[in-house]
Amino acid sequence: QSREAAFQARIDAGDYIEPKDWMPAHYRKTLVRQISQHAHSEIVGMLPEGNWITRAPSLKRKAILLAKVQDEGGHGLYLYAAAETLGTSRDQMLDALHTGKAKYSSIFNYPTLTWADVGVIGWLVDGAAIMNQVPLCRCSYGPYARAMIRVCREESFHQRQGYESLLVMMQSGTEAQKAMVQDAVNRWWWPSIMMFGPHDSDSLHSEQSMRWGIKRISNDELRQKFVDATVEQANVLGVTLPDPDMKWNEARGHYDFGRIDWDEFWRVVGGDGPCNRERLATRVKAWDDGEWVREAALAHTHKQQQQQTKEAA
Amino acid sequence: QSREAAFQARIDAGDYIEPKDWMPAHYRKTLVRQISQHAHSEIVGMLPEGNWITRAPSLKRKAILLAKVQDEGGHGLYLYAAAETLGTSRDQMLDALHTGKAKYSSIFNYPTLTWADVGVIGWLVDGAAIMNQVPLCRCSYGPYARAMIRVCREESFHQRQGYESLLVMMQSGTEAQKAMVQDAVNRWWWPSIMMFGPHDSDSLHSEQSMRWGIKRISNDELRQKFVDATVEQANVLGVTLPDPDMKWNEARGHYDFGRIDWDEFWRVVGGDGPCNRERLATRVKAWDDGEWVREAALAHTHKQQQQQTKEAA
Amino acid sequence: MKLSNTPAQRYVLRIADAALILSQRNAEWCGHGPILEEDLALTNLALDHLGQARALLTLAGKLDGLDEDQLAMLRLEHQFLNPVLFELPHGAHGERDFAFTVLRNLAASVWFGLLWQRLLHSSDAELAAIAEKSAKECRYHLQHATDWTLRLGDGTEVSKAKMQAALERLWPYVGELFEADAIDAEAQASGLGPSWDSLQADWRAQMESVLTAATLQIPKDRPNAHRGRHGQHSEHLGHLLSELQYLQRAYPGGTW
Amino acid sequence: MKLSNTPAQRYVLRIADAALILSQRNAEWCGHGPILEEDLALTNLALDHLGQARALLTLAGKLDGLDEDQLAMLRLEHQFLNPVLFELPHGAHGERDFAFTVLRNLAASVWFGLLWQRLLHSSDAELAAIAEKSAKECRYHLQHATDWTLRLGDGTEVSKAKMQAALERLWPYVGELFEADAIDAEAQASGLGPSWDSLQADWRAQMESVLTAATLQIPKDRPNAHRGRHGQHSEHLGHLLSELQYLQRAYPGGTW
Repeated sequence: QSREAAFQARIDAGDYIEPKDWMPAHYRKTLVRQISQHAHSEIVGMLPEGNWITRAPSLKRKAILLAKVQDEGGHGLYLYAAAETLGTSRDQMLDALHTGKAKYSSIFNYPTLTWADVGVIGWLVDGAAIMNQVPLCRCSYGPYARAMIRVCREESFHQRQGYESLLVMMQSGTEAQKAMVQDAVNRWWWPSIMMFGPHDSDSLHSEQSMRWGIKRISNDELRQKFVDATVEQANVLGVTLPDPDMKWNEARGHYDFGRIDWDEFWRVVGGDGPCNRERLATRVKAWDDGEWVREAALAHTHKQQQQQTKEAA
Repeated sequence: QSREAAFQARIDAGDYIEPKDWMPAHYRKTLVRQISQHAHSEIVGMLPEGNWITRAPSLKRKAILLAKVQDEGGHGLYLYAAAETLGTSRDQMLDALHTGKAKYSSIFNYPTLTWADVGVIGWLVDGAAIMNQVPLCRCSYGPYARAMIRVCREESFHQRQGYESLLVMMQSGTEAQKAMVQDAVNRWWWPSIMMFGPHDSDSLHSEQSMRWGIKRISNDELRQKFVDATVEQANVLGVTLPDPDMKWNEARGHYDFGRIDWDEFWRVVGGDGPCNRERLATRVKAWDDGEWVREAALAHTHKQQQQQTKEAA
Repeated sequence: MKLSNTPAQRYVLRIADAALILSQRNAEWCGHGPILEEDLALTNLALDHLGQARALLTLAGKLDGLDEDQLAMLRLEHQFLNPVLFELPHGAHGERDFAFTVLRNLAASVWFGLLWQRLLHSSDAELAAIAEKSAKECRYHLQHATDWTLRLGDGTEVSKAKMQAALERLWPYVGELFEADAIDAEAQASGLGPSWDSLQADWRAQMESVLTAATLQIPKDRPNAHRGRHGQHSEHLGHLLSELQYLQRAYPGGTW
Repeated sequence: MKLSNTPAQRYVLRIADAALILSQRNAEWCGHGPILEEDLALTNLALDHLGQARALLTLAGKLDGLDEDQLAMLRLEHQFLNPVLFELPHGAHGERDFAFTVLRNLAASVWFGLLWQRLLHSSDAELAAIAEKSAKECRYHLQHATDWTLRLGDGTEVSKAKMQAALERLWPYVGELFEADAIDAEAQASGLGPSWDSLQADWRAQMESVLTAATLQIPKDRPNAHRGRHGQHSEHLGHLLSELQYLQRAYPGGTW
C-alpha cells in the first residue's frame, strides 16, 4: 500500500519510472498493452502506405515514401524495445498480435486507394497520431517517454512531407490530381478523427491512466485540438473537409463538427473494417514465411558459438 | 516380317492405320513421341501468349486472345486423346513432360515482350506450325490425321487473326505501334524458321518417318515454302525481315536466306533458352498445385459410386 | 474521363464492371488450371463475362459517346463500380486458390442468374436483350460452379478444409451484392432493373442448398464494409487496373 | 520517347537501370520481411539503389534534356537496359523467396562493388563522383548479403536446401553481367568505364569464397541466353513497369 503511494507520489512529482523500479502490476500491464499496441500499429501501418511504393509517381516521392515506411518500422523497433523493458518479449507481443489478442490502430484497416492517400495519411493520420503522442513524451514511464520523443520528431517530419506533397498537387497539379486529393480527404477525414477514440464519457481506462501519467489529455480535448488545427490547414490546401456541420463557434473558440459515426468505429475495431482480415493475414504470412530464416539464423549462431568454444578449449 | 511388309503396303497404298490395327512397336513409339510432343507444345504454348491476356489493349483483342489460347488448350486435348489411342495415358505423357523426358516446341522458350509479339506469334509461329502440320492431315495414323485436320483449321484462323492485328497496327497505328511490330518481327523471325528443325542433312528420324507416312515433306522444303510465303506477307505488312541475305533467286524460283544460327537452336533445345526453366516450372507448379483438386474429384466420384451401389442393393 | 453519372448509367456500370473485373480475374487461370479441362472451362467463363461486359459497357457509354474500350481502359479507379468481391485475387496472398475461384464463381453465377432473370423485363430493351443472352450462358456457369463445389466440399478432408477456408474469406464480401441505395431505388422505380437487395433471399436460399449439399458450413454474416459500388474499392483493384490499362496508357492514341 | 542512344548514354543507362530495377524489387519486401530488422535493411538497400539510379539517370538524360522521372516513368520496355537478373521476381512463382533475395543481393553487391571501384577512375567526373558515394554504400550491402548467405547456407538443412535451390535458379542469369559488346569497348576505350567482362574473374573469386564458406555448391555455368542489356527482357519486366509507370501514365502532365 505504501509502496503504491510512494509510486504515485513519484509520478505526481513528475519523476520518470525506470525498468528496475518497483511498479504496480496493473501499471506494468497497462503499459505493455499500450506500448505494444502502438508498436503493432507502426508495423501494420507499414502496409497501407507500402501498397504505393511500387507505384510512386516520381523517384523522389518513391524515395520519400520508402524512407517514411522504413521510419515506421524503426518506430516499431524502439517501441518493442521499450515494451521489452517491462518483461515481455517481442515474440510474445507478436504472438498476441498474430492471434488477434492484441490490437493495433483501427485506422490501418482502411485501404489506400490512390496516390493522394499517401499524402493524406501523412497529413491527417500522422497529424492525429502526433496530437495523441506528443503528451506521451512526458509519460511517466521513462523508456516509453524517450521512445516517444524520437517517434514524435520523425512523425512531425512525415506530417510535413505529406502535407507538402498534397500542396504541390493542389497548387500545381492537374484537375485530375486535385480531384484525387479531395477524394482521399473525403475518405480519410472521419476515420482520422475517430483515431482519438471514443468520447471521454465512453472511454475506458482513461481515468487510471491519467493518474498514472500514461495519458495526459482526454480524447475529446485532443480531437478538438486536431480539428481546430486541421481546418486551417485544409483552407490553405484548398480542400473541403467532408463535414457540413463544421463551423467556427465563436463562443467556444473552437470549431464545431458533426456527429461521428461510432457504429462504424466499433464495427472496424471489432474486426469488420474493409481490411482487418487482410492486414492481419499479411502480417501472419510474413511471420510464418520467415520462420525458416529465423531458425537458420539461430542455428548458425549456435554453430558459431560451438566453434568458438571448441577453439577456446 | 510379313506383318511388317503388309503394314508398309497399307501405308504405301494410302490406308489409315487405326488404333486396333497391328503396328510395329517402333511406329507406335515414334507416334507417341511425336503426338505427345505436339500436345505438350500446345499446352506450354498457352503460356507466352497467356502472358498478355491481362494486358490486351482492347476488349475485342482480349476476347480474341482468350479464345485463341483456349483453342490451344483444346488442341492439346485432341492430341492427348489421339496419343492415348496408342496405349499411353495422358498422365504418363504429362509426367514425361514434367520430368523433362518429353520435349515441346523450342519456340515457346522465347519470351513475349510486347503486345505485338501476340500478333507475330499468330503470323509467324502459327504460320510455321501450319506448314509443318498440313502434311500431317494425311498422316498414316488415322486418329492423328483427324486431329490434325481440326487443329489446322483452327490454326489457319489464328494465323489470319494474328496477321490482321499486325496489319491494323501497321496501317492505322502510331509510330510507336509500328516500331513495336517491327521489334517483334526482329525477335521472332529466326526462331520461327528454326521451327522446321535442322537441315535435312542433319535430321534424325526423318527417313523412317517418311516411309511410315508420319512425315511427308522434308524440313528444308517446308522451311523454303514458309520463307517464300512470308516474304510476300511481310511486304504487304510493311515490315522488314531481319535477314540482310534475303533475296529472290530467279534461278531457284525461291527466296535465298541467310545462315541460321544452329548453335542458338541447339542451345535452346538443350535447355538454355531464355525461358526453358520458367516454362517447365510453371507447368509443374500448375500440376502440383492442382493435385488436391484432382484427388478430391476422384474421391467424390468414388463416394457417388458407392452411394449408387448402396441404393441399388 | 467525364461521365454523366446518371443513376441509370451507374446502375448499368455496376453490372458491367462486375462482369469485366470477374472476367479479368478468371482469365488469370488461363494456362494454370489444375486440369486441362478446367483451363478451358475457366477461360470460357472469362470469355462469357467479357462478352457481357462489352455489351453493357457499350450500353452505358452511349449517353456520353464513349465506347467499351474508353470505359474499360481509361476510367480511373474510383470510376469503376463493381462490388469488391469481384476484384479480389484468387488467393489471400496472390496465389491461385482454386477453392476460392470455385466459390466466388458459385456466388457470382447465382447472383448473376437472379439478376439476368429480372433484367429480362427491363424497361431498356437493349438491357433486356443482353440479359437474355447472358441468362443462357449463366445456366452453364452455375452448373459448373455447383458441380465443383460439391466435388471439392464433399471430396477429401484436404479439399473440404480448403473450401471452408475459402468460404470464410469470401463471406464478408457478399453483403455488398445486396446493398440498396438511391441508384437501385431509381432503377426499380423506372423499371430499368431490380434493386439489388431484392435478390438476397433467393440468393441465400440457392447458396444454402448447394453449400449444405457440399457439406460446408455457412459462415456467420458480417456487416458490409465494402463500397466498390460507390467507387471505393479494395487495394487490389488498383493493381489489377495497372495491368488492364497499361497498354492503352503507354501507347496513347493507338489503333488496335 | 526518343533517346540519342549514344554508346556512352547506353553504357550509363545499363547501370542506372540495374540499380533502379533492383531497387524496385527489393522494395517489395517493405512490410513483409522475415524479421523487422530485415524489413529495414532491405528498405535501406532499396533506398541506396534508388539514389544511385536517380543520379545515373540524371547523368544519362542530360544529353537529351530528359530528367530522371521522364527516363524512369516514360520509357518503353525495350528502352530499359538492365541485365535480366535484376528484374526477376524473388520467387519462381511470384512469392517472396528470401533465399533468392539474399543471393541476388550478394551477386549484385559483389558486381556493383567491382564496377564502382573501376568507375572511380571514370573519365566522366560526374560518374566518378557517383561511384565514390555508391562504393561506400556498397560495402555495407556486401557485408549484409554475405552475412545472410553464411547464416542461411550454413544454418539448417531447410535453409541450405532453399539457398541451393535459389542459387540454381539464379545462376543462369549471371552470365549477362559479364558480356562485352561495342558499347563496353567504347566505354573502355574512352575511359568512361570498364568493359563488363573485365569484372568477371574478380566477381567469380569473391562469389566462390562466400558460397564455399556458406557450404553451397556453385552450379554449372550456363551459356548466357539473356539480352536485357540490349533491351530484350524477360516477361517479368513488363509487369514490373506496368506498376512502376502506372501513375505517370494515368495522370499525364501531373506535378508530383
